[in-house]
Amino acid sequence: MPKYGMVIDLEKCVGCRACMVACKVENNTPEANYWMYVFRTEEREYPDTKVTFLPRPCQHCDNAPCVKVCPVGARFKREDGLVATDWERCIGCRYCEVACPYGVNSFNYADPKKNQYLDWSDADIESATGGAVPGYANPDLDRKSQLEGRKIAGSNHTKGVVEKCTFCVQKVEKGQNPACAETCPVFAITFGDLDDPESAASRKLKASKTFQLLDDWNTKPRVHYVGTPPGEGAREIERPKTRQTGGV
Amino acid sequence: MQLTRRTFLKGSAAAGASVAASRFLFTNVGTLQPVETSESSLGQAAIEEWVPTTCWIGKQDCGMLARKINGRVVSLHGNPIHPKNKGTLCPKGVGQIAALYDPNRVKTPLLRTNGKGVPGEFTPISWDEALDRVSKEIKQTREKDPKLVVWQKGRSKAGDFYDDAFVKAIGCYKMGHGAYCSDAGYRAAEITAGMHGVIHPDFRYTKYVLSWGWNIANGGGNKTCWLTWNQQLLEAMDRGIKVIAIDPRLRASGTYADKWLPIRPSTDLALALALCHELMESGVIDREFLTAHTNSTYLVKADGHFLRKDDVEQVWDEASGAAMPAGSEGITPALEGSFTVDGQTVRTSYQVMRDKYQQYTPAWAAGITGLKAEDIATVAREFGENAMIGSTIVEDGIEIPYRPVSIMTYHIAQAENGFQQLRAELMLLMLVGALGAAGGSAIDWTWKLHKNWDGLDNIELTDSPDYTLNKSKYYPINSKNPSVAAQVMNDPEKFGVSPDKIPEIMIIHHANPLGSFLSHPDIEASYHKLRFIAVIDPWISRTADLFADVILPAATMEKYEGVISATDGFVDAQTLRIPPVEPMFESRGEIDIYMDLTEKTGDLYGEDGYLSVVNKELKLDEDHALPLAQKPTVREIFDRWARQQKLEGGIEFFEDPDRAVQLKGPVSPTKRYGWATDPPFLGKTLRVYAEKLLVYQEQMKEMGSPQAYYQDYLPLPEWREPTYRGSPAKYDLDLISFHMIEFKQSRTSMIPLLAELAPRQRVDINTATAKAHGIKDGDDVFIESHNAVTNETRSMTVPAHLTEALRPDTIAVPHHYGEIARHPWTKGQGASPNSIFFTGEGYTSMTADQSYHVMVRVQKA
Amino acid sequence: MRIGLTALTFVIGAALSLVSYFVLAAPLGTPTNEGFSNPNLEFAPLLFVIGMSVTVLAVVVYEVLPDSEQSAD
Amino acid sequence: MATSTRIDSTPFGMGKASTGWFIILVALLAVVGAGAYAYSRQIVEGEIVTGLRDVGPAGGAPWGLYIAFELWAVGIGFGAMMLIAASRLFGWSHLVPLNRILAVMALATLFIGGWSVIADVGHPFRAVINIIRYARPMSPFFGTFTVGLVAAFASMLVYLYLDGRREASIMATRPGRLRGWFLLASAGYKDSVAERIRRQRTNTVMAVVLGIIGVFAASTSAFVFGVQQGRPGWFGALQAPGFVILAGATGVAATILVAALLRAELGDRESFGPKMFKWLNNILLGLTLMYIYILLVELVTSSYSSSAHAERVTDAIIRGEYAWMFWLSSGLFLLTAALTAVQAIAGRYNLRYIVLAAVILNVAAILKRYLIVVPGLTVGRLLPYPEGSYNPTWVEYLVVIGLAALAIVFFMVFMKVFPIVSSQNGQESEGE
Repeated sequence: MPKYGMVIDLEKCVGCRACMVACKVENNTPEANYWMYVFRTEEREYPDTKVTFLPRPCQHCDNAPCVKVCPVGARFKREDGLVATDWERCIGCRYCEVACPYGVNSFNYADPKKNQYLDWSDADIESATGGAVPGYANPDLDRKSQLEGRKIAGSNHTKGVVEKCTFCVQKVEKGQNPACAETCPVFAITFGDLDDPESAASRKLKASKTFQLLDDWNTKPRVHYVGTPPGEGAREIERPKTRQTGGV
Repeated sequence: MQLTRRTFLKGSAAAGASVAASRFLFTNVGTLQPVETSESSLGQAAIEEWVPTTCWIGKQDCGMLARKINGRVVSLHGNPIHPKNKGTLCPKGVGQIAALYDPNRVKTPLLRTNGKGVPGEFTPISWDEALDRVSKEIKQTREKDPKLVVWQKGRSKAGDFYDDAFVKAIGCYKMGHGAYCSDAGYRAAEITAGMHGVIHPDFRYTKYVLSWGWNIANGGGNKTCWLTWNQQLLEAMDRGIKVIAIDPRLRASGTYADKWLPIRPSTDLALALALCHELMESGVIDREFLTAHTNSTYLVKADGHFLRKDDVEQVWDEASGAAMPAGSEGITPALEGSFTVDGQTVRTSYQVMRDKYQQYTPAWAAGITGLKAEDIATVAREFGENAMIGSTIVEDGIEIPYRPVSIMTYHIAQAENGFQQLRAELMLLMLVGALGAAGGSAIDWTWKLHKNWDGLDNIELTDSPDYTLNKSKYYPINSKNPSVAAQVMNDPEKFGVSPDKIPEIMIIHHANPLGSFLSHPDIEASYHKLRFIAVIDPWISRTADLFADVILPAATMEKYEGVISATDGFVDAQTLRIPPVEPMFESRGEIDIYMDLTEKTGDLYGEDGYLSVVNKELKLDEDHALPLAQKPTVREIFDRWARQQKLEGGIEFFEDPDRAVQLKGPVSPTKRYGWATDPPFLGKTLRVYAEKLLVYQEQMKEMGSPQAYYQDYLPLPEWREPTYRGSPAKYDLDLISFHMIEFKQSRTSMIPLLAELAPRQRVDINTATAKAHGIKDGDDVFIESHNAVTNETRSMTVPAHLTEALRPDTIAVPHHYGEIARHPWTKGQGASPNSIFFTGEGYTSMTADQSYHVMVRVQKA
Repeated sequence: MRIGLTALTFVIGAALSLVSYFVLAAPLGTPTNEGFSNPNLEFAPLLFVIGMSVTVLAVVVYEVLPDSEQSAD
Repeated sequence: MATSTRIDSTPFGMGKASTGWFIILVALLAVVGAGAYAYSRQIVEGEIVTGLRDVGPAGGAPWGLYIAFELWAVGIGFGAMMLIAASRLFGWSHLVPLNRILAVMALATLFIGGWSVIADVGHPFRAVINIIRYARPMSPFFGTFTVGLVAAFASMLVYLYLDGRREASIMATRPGRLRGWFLLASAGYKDSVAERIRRQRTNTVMAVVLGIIGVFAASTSAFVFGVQQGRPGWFGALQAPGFVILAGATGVAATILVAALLRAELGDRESFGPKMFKWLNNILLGLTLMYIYILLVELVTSSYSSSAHAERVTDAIIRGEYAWMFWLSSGLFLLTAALTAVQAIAGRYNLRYIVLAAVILNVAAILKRYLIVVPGLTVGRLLPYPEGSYNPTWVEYLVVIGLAALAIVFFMVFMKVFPIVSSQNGQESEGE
C-alpha cells in the first residue's frame, strides 16, 4: 500500500493560483469553497518587503485532529495516507472544521447547485451539457472509492455537509496526479508515494530542506514544504471574493 | 463538422483511461487497483475522450488536452508534449472552461435597436441577416475608398493568415492591437538591431538578469507568457542565476528576486543611462563587438550627423591615422577619440555617447530614480563582471561569444520616453556585447531581419497623413495608436488630415478599444462619427455594448484555428487549435465568419479573393491549394495545410492527443544568436547611434512640428523629465497600471473562476501613504488624475488595497475590469484605470505609443 | 428478588454499555484501520445509550417492583 | 396575582387554565412558531441564512450563537442536576421543595440544548440517525451526546418519575380530569413504610448519580473546546472546572428566577420561603466567587501566553473587538458577587436583589459562553488568514429565542399537569 504525500516548493511558487482553479474544475467545488488555497502574503516594511506564497491543500495529517473529533466517522484516515470525508455520512456539525488548525474545511452553507458560479439552468447550456451542474461537472466524483467503497470524492457537493481536499482521490486511484500538482506551471507541487524512495516526491523530500505546517502541533502532516514559511507578521493580501465582499 | 473522428474511435473507456494514465504519470504515483471504468451518475459506461486543443485566453496559446466525458468537456489539462507549457496550465488556461459553457455569451447575431454611446439594446437576428447587413455596409463604403473600412483586432490568437486574407480581400485598413503594450519597444529594437520584438534573456545560459519593469514571475513577454519564461527561469535558478527586480512594485517576483530596486516610475531611462555611464567609465565594454558590429566607430560631426564621403560613413583608422570609409578592408577603426578631419572636429559615436553621458553618474540617477547611488553602482559593476567579456562557449560545434548578462523588459515601453528607454537598454546590452550572444538578451526567437530595419531608416514624411498620423510630422515613426487616431478623427484639421480620409465603418475583432486604450472620452467621441460598427466577440464587451451596430458571436476555444507556434525558443514546433466541441450556441469560428462575410461581399472566390489569399498566406502549393470556386470547411483548409507539411493523416495528426504538436527539432544556434548568423548579425551594423532620428527631427522642425513631438527624436537617448511630472504639487502620486496573473485584458473578468479570485478593481497603495491619507484597507479611494498639458482632470473611485510592496510615492491599479455590468460576474467590478490616463502631448511617446503614467491625488472617498 | 432484579438490570445495563462502548463502538487499532471510522456493529452507539438508560432504570426496578411480601399478602 | 386562583383540590392551578395563562402560552407559542419559521428558512436555503461561515479563506466562525446558546442551556440543566444532588446529599432541606422545579428545568433546558445542536448541524435528520448509528467515542461530541444529553435526560426522567409517585398517588385520590394521569403516574405505589425507606435510599443513590452525571456532562461540554489545541483560546485544563462551576451558577440563578416567579404566580410563600432564597443567594455567591477565581486564573495564564496566536485571541478579548463583551461579562460576574455578598454579610436578604443578581449572572454567562465559542474561531488563526468576523442573523436569533420560549412552554404545561412543588417533600425530609 503506497503512502501518499505532497511536497510543495515555496521557492518555486509564484502564487498564480492555477492550482486553485484546477482544483475547482476537477472537483467542481462551489463558490467560496477552496480545497486548495494559496496565500499571498507580505512581511516586513517597505523597502525590505518580503513576499511569500503558501499553497494550502488539506495536510492529510497522520494524526489528524479532524478525524478524532468527527462524531460519526465521516472523516477518516485511509491506509494510503489520505484523509477522506464520507459526504454521505457527514452530519454537518463542522467540528472537523473547528478542530483543524489549517482551516482547510469548507461547509456547504448554500445549496451547491445554486452556488456554482453561473446559471446552469439556461436552456441552451442544458442542451449542450445534458443539464450538468456546473456544465463541466466531473462524473468521476460520483464514484465510490476503490479502497473502501465509500463516496469520498465529493460528488456534486451537498448542502449542509463539510468537504475538503481529497488529494483528488478519483485521480490518485487511477494513478494520476492530483489536479493541483498536474497543473502547477512551475512544478512547485510534487505528489507521490512517500514510502517509495524512488518516487519523485520522496526524492524531492530527500533532496531539500523541508518543513511542515505547524509541525509542533503534532498533527504529522503528509504535506511537506520546501523553503521558509510565512513569518509571524505575515499579512495576507489579495484575498478572494468571499473575503472581499462578505461571502457568496 | 467532422469532429475528431479518430479520438472518438479510440474513446472506449478503457482506452481513454490508459491514455490518461500514461499521460499524467510523471511521478511514481502508484496505483491501488487496476483502473476501473469510470461511470456516469446514471451508471452507464462513460466514454472518455481527449481532444488536443489550444488555450484561447493567454498570449502564447499553450497546448491543452480537453477531457470529454460523453461528449461534454469536463476539464482542460496542459499538453505534456507541448514545448511551451509542458503539461501545465495557468489559472486562465484551466479556468476558461467556464467561458466555454458560459450562458452569458453572445448566442446569436445581435442588432442594435437603440442609440449609441449608451448600453445597448439588442435584438437577435439570423446569421444571414447579420452578414447581409455587415456586407452591405462594407460594400457601400468600399465604393468610396476601401481604406475607410477599418478592421481592428485585439491580440492575435494563432497565426493571422485568415484575418490578413480578409483585410487583403476587402482592401480595408488594418489597425492592430498595436500601441497597447510595448510597440515603442518593438520600434526601438527594429531601428537599433533590425529585430522585431522587445528584449528577453537567453535563460539557458544567462547568469545575471535585470528584471526591468517586468514581474519576472508573473509577467508576460513579447514572445511567450510568464509560464514558459518561469519554467526556463527556474532551471536557470537551479544554476544560481541572480535576479535584480527593477520595479516600483514588487509582486510575485519577490520569490525569485535577489534584490529589489524600487525605482520611481518612468525614470528607468535615467537608470539605464547611469549604468551605461558606469560601464563606459570603468572600461568594461566589449570593444570587439562595438567596433565590428555597431556604428560606434562612425565619426560624428559637430552637428550630430555622420561624417560621410560619397554617402559612405567614415571611421578613424588608427593604423593610417586617417578617416576611412566604414567597412573598409584592413583598417583598425578607433572606438574612442576626437579627431580632426578636413578641418572639422569629429568624434566617434561612442565618444559622443561617452561625452554626453558624463553627466549621468549614479549619484545623479539616484536623485531621479529614488534608488541609492551605491545600488546603481553595484548593479553596474555586477552587470559588467558577469558579462565575462571575451569569453565564448561552444554549442553544436559553433563557438559563440558568451555574455551571461541579460535584461528582461517589456511593458516599460509604455512611457512617454518608452522608445528611448528601450534604446538605452539595448545600448547597455551592446556595450558589453550581450545582444545576440549566448547568455545575453535576444529580441526575437531567431535573428532575422525585420522590414523596419530599412523601413524606419527611410521614412518619407508626408504633409497629408492618414488618420493614424503615420509618417506625419507628428509621429514619423508610428505604431498606429488607436487613441491618437481617435483624437485625429475628432479634429482632423488640427492634424492636417483630410476629412475624406476619416474612416466610416469599423469591424472590431476580439478587441475592446474602450477597455484597453487610453482616453476613453476621445475614443467614444470618435466612434460616434463612425456610421457603422460590427463587433466579432463571444461576449458583449464594453465597446460592443456602447457602439456595436451588429455583434457577430464568435466561438471561444471551440473552433479550428491556426497555425500556432509551439516553440519555447529552443525547439521549433507548431500546432493548431482543434475544437473539443462544436461551437456553442450559434457562434462561429472567425475563419467561418470571414468566409461567410466575403462570400456576401463577393470577395470569397476567384483570383485575389479570400480563398486565393489564404492559399498565398498559408503558402499552399499547387497540390494543396484550395479550389477558388468552392467554399471549404475550415477543417479542410487545415487538412490541406497539414498534408503539405507531410503530416500523416493530414489534420488528423493534430486531432490525435498523442501527436497533436508537430515538433520540428531544436533551433540551431546559427539562427538563434545574432553573433552566430553568417555573417554575424546578418552583416548589419547595429545602430548605437541612430543618426536618422536626428534627420527626422530636423524635418519635423522644418514642417512646423511643435517641440513636444520632435524633442525626443535624438540619435542617442538622453534624459529629460517626463511631461506628466509637470502637474501641480498637489497631484503628488504617480499612478501606474499593472497586469494581474488571473486576467488577460478585460474579457477574462467575465470568467467566474478567475473573477472569484480577484473580484473587483482595487488600488494598491503603500501602507504608510494610506495612513497619511487616512485610508484603511478596503476603504473607497477617490483618485483624480491631472493632465499637465491641458489641465484636464479625470477621476475614479476604487477600494484601497494596502501593500508594503510598492513605492510610497506611487499607486497602482490593475488594467483589467471596466466592463459594463451585463455579465453577472462583472457587476460591481469597477472601472479600468485606462479611463483616467491621458493620450496626446506628454502622454504619448514619440512613436505614437501610449504612456501609462499620470500624476494623481487621492483621498478617502 | 428485588435486589436480584435490580442488580440484574444494573448488570445488564452496565454490561451493555461497556461492551457496546469498548467492543462494538470504540476505535480499534491505528487511525487508518476501518474500525477507526466505523463501529464494529452499526448502531452500537444506540446500544450504549440504551445500556446507560437501562443502568439508570435499575433504580426504577428497585423502587417500583411490587413488594413480594405484599404480593404474598 | 389576579389570574391565579388556588383551589385546594388542585394545587398550583393544575388542570385549570386562566385567560392570562393562555395569553402567555399563545404568545410563547407564537415565538416558538417564529423560531420554527426561521429554522425552515435555514432548512430550505441552507445555513447561508445564518451568520456562520467557514474559518479559512471565508474568515468566519462555523460555530456561533447556536452553540453558545446550547452551552448556556445545558449548563443550566447540569447545574440543576448538581443542585438536586447537593441538596439531597448535604441535607439542604430548604432547597428540597425546589427539587421538582429543578428536575423540570433540567429536562427543559437539556431538551432545548439538544435542539440547538440540531439547529446547528447541516443535516439534522442524518445527524440523529448517524449519531446512534456510527457515533465515535474518541470524539468529545460522543460524551456530550451520550452522557451530556441522553444519560442526563434519562436519569432526570427517572428521578422526576420516582420523585413524583407519592405525590401522584395523593393527587389520584382527588376527583378531577387529571385523575387518570395521576393513577398512571403512581401505579403500584402504596405508600408503605418499606416504600418510604426505599424512597430514601433511592433518593440518595439518585443524588449521587445526578451529581456525577451533572459534573461529568458539564465537563464533556468543556472538552469539546478544551481539547482543541488547534484553536488558540480554547485549549486549556481550566475549561472543564470552569464549565462545571458556571453550569452550577447558572443553574442556581435560573432556579432563583423560576422560584421567584412561582412565588409571585402561586402566592406560595411557604414553599418559597425566605430561607430558601437566602440559601440560593449564598450558593450563588459561592459559585460566582469560584468562577471569578477561574476567570482570574485564565486571565493571568493567558496574559503570559507563549503562543502568538493565543496572544492574539487574548488581545481581541481583552483589548480588541470582543473587549466590551469580556469586560461587561466580567463586570456582571463581579456585580453578581457584590449583590449576593452584601446580603450575605449584612444578613439581610431582599428577594429583588437576589433576583437581580440571578438575572445579571445569566446575562454574564451568556456573554461568557459566546466568548468561549466565537473569538477562538475568528481570531488567532494559526495560518496567515486575516481575522474573521461573525454576526448572528435574525434566523439565529429567532431560532434561539424560539427555543427559549419552548422551554418556558414546557414548564408552563408541566405546571398544569403536575404539582410543581411537593408540599410533602419538606415534611418528609424534616422527618428524617
